[in-house]
Amino acid sequence: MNELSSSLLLPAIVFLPLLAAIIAFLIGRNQLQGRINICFSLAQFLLVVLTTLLFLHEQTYQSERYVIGGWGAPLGIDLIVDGFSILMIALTGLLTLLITLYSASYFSDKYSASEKSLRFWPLWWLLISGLNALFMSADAFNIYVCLEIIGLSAAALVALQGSRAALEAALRYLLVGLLGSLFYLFAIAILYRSHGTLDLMQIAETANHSFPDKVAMILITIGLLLKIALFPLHFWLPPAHANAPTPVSAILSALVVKASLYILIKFWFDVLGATITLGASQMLGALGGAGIIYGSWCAFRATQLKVLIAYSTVAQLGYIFLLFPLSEYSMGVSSFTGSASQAAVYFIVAHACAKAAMFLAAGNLILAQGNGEIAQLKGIAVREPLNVLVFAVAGISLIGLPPSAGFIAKWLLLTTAIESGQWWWVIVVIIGGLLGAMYLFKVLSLAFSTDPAVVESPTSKSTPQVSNVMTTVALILALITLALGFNAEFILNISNTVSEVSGI
Amino acid sequence: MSLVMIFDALLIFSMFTLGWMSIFSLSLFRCIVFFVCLGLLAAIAWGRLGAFDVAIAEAAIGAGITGALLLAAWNRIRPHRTKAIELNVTNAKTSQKDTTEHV
Amino acid sequence: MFNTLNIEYDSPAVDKSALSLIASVLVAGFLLAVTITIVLSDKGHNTGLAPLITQNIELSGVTNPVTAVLLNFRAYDTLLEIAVLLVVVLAILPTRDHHAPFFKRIVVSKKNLVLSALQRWIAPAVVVFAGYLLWAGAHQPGGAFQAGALLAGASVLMFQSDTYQVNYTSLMARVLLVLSLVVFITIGTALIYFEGSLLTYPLAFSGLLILLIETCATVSITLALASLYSSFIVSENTSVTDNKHRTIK
Amino acid sequence: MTSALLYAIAGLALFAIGFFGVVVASHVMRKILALNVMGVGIFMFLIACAKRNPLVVDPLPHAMVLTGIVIAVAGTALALNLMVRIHHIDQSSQEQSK
Repeated sequence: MNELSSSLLLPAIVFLPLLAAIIAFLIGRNQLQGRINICFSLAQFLLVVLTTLLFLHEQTYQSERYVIGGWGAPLGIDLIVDGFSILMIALTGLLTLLITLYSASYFSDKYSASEKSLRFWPLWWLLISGLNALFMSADAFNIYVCLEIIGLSAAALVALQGSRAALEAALRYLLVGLLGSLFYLFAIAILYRSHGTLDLMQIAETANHSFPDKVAMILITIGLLLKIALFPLHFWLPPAHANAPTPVSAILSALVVKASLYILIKFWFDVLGATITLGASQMLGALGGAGIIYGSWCAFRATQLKVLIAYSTVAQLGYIFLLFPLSEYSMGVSSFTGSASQAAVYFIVAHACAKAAMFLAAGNLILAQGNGEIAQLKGIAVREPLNVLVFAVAGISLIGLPPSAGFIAKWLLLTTAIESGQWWWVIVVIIGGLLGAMYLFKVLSLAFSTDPAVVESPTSKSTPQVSNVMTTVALILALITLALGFNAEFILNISNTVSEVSGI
Repeated sequence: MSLVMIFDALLIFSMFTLGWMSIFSLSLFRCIVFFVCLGLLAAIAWGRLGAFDVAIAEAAIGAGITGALLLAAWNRIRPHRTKAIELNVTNAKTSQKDTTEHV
Repeated sequence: MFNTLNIEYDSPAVDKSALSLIASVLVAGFLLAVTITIVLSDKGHNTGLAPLITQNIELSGVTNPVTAVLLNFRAYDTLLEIAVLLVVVLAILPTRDHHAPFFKRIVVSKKNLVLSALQRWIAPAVVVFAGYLLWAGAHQPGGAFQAGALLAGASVLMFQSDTYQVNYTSLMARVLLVLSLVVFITIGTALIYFEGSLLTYPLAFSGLLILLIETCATVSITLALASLYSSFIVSENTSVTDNKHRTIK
Repeated sequence: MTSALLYAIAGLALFAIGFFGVVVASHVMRKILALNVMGVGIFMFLIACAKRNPLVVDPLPHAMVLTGIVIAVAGTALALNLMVRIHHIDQSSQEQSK
């Protein structure tokens, strides 16, 4: 029994957001609401930092279990943290803090009706607690419950916007999410039938190449791919992410799709690793590659700013899926270690920060502009220089240009692809990068164009000024993205230990 | 033994039929009614399998509350009778068909 | 398959695109064939966790194994499940009328005999039976969810007649809605202090604590389910035009 | 062929019917109903699995199903609510255009 697993910290990470949700629901329409929520997000962040430091301090680099109820694995539910989940929890804590700060001013009376904020805060905290619970869960059925918390609250948050498009997107998102969870639940039923336990590690011990395990793996993969929105199943993502309120879009793109991805990676490499075949991983990689090309192309053709960013999420998710074929080759055995997984972990972190920054900046630009048409952004750099800067920095990271986290991630991916002799992925990555540059520079060149006639006309209207807090938060996120790129060595070391740890 | 098996087979067969009809029936109202019946039959089947807790819950929540929610939602989205008549003043036959089918 | 979300009332039951039809028949047939092969071929784990649960049932404080699993062995799942219910309530509840009273009785001149009889005779019986289910949940089939569902059913009956109205956004209702979650979390974390681990009930009090949690859960679940139902009803009654149509009918 | 096996296969068939319905049915409410039918199928499979050994009934799947039923109701309610709200918007825009 070491410090972390005997302490209060792990359950507190789940329960603090729940408590915040309850309090936000109880106090209702109150002047202090924004401040209370900021306090909670600070407390949450401190908690997460403490947990991370404790985990790194112990330096055992092994997964640690927290036994709930004193029953132990097959009977009760355990929480488990390893390097990967600690990283995801830390990411969640950081983004929660920043986006909460952003939302506190986004949902103040100035910009939109406060009716929305009454629903937003409790749902927001429930979403966060669902994410945290998911990243720590070691129990297959518990993961299902967490997935449902995340899916339902995310759909409800998308519906907050209230327009017909948003409601329809939310409904589609909800139905897809429910379908995905049902597939997952079905797989769990099959797994329980053949293994007699719900604990992931115990399933992993007895998993073999048998037929039921394979079918369970297929069902889990289909269900989670629906929720992750890999290429042919991505149809729900752009409308949902584009129509949600800005902070919700940010968290959806940055973390919510990653949550399902986290579970998929866990099953694919740790739990049911025995069942995967070469062909299956190549197929996932191919879908990822197709997603990169298709998503980038749709982003290039988008006319709305947020739709563009949402399609870019589809493309970026494709890169992460290159992990599956590459790690298979590089390691020979399937476990979540090696350079491919390192690249994937790095990609997840880099994309989360860059995409959150980009959505927040885009939200600010849309607020300043009054609508989300890309064509109307002409000359906006003059009025909103900081937000355009944030957009540019995040874009650089997404394209993968040097001083950014995205560059390191792509570099890792490319070197892994070359080392393993799968040069065709290199072509896909490079084409994806070029297309990414195309759609992002399309926006940026419009923003920086200084056609005086165009610049004059919008400024004559009294458009609302974007509050400083909102710009600052986006700026901080962009700086974090840059810092992740500049401190490449340091971050690589951490992610190295992380990926060493996250095998069983 | 065989009698019990026949009962099981009948139960399962009617659940299939109800499952199909609760999705593909002609009018939504019938779909909902069939779904509630499916829930009740499921409760019986689960009682057969020794899951009495779940049977009670399914009858109360799965069939009862879900059925009430579905009916309430159906009531909100169906074209109301009076409106149908207003719209189809010229075509009385359609409105009549409407009423017989939707109620 | 979800690209067009159709809400036209009189639309045909089936999408007419042949591709999705064929594809889904194939997928569904494949699923069915594969999984049936599993069921037929695989003997699987014969008893699951049943022996382990019967071994530990003495230590759980209740004798009904399902209640033991739900509220002791896997209480964490149940806690999160109540949170799921709260998510939906939050998403659906109207946000106005924060200060209106929690419970209101409206005297209606026109009375529906059947409904009022149902209210007078059946509703109390349902309440008593729900209480029995809750109490019995410790040692035989029954428990918080069943009792809550029954009570919610009774309240659905109440709202049908418009005689009673509950304002689900009043402070009282909000407190009751989150009551079970608060109690659950409080007990769970307090037990860390006393017993060293989350939701570890001390043997002497486990039955009592489980009953306390179940009682609160019943209240919250009742209110949650009833509020879900009423969210489909309330806005209809408030809109004037719909009422007119009703009187014509 | 025990009756538990029969029920397990029936559950799988209901799941398949539900999946077919989700993809093919056009109206949202039919899709929601189909999702619920899928759910009933899985629950039946789980409960039949709990009864594989005729002497022992495994209570864990029962608890899972109880949790699942409540979650299914929650999801259904949210989906129906969104559907009704979309319908409401459509209707009011129709009345305005008249």
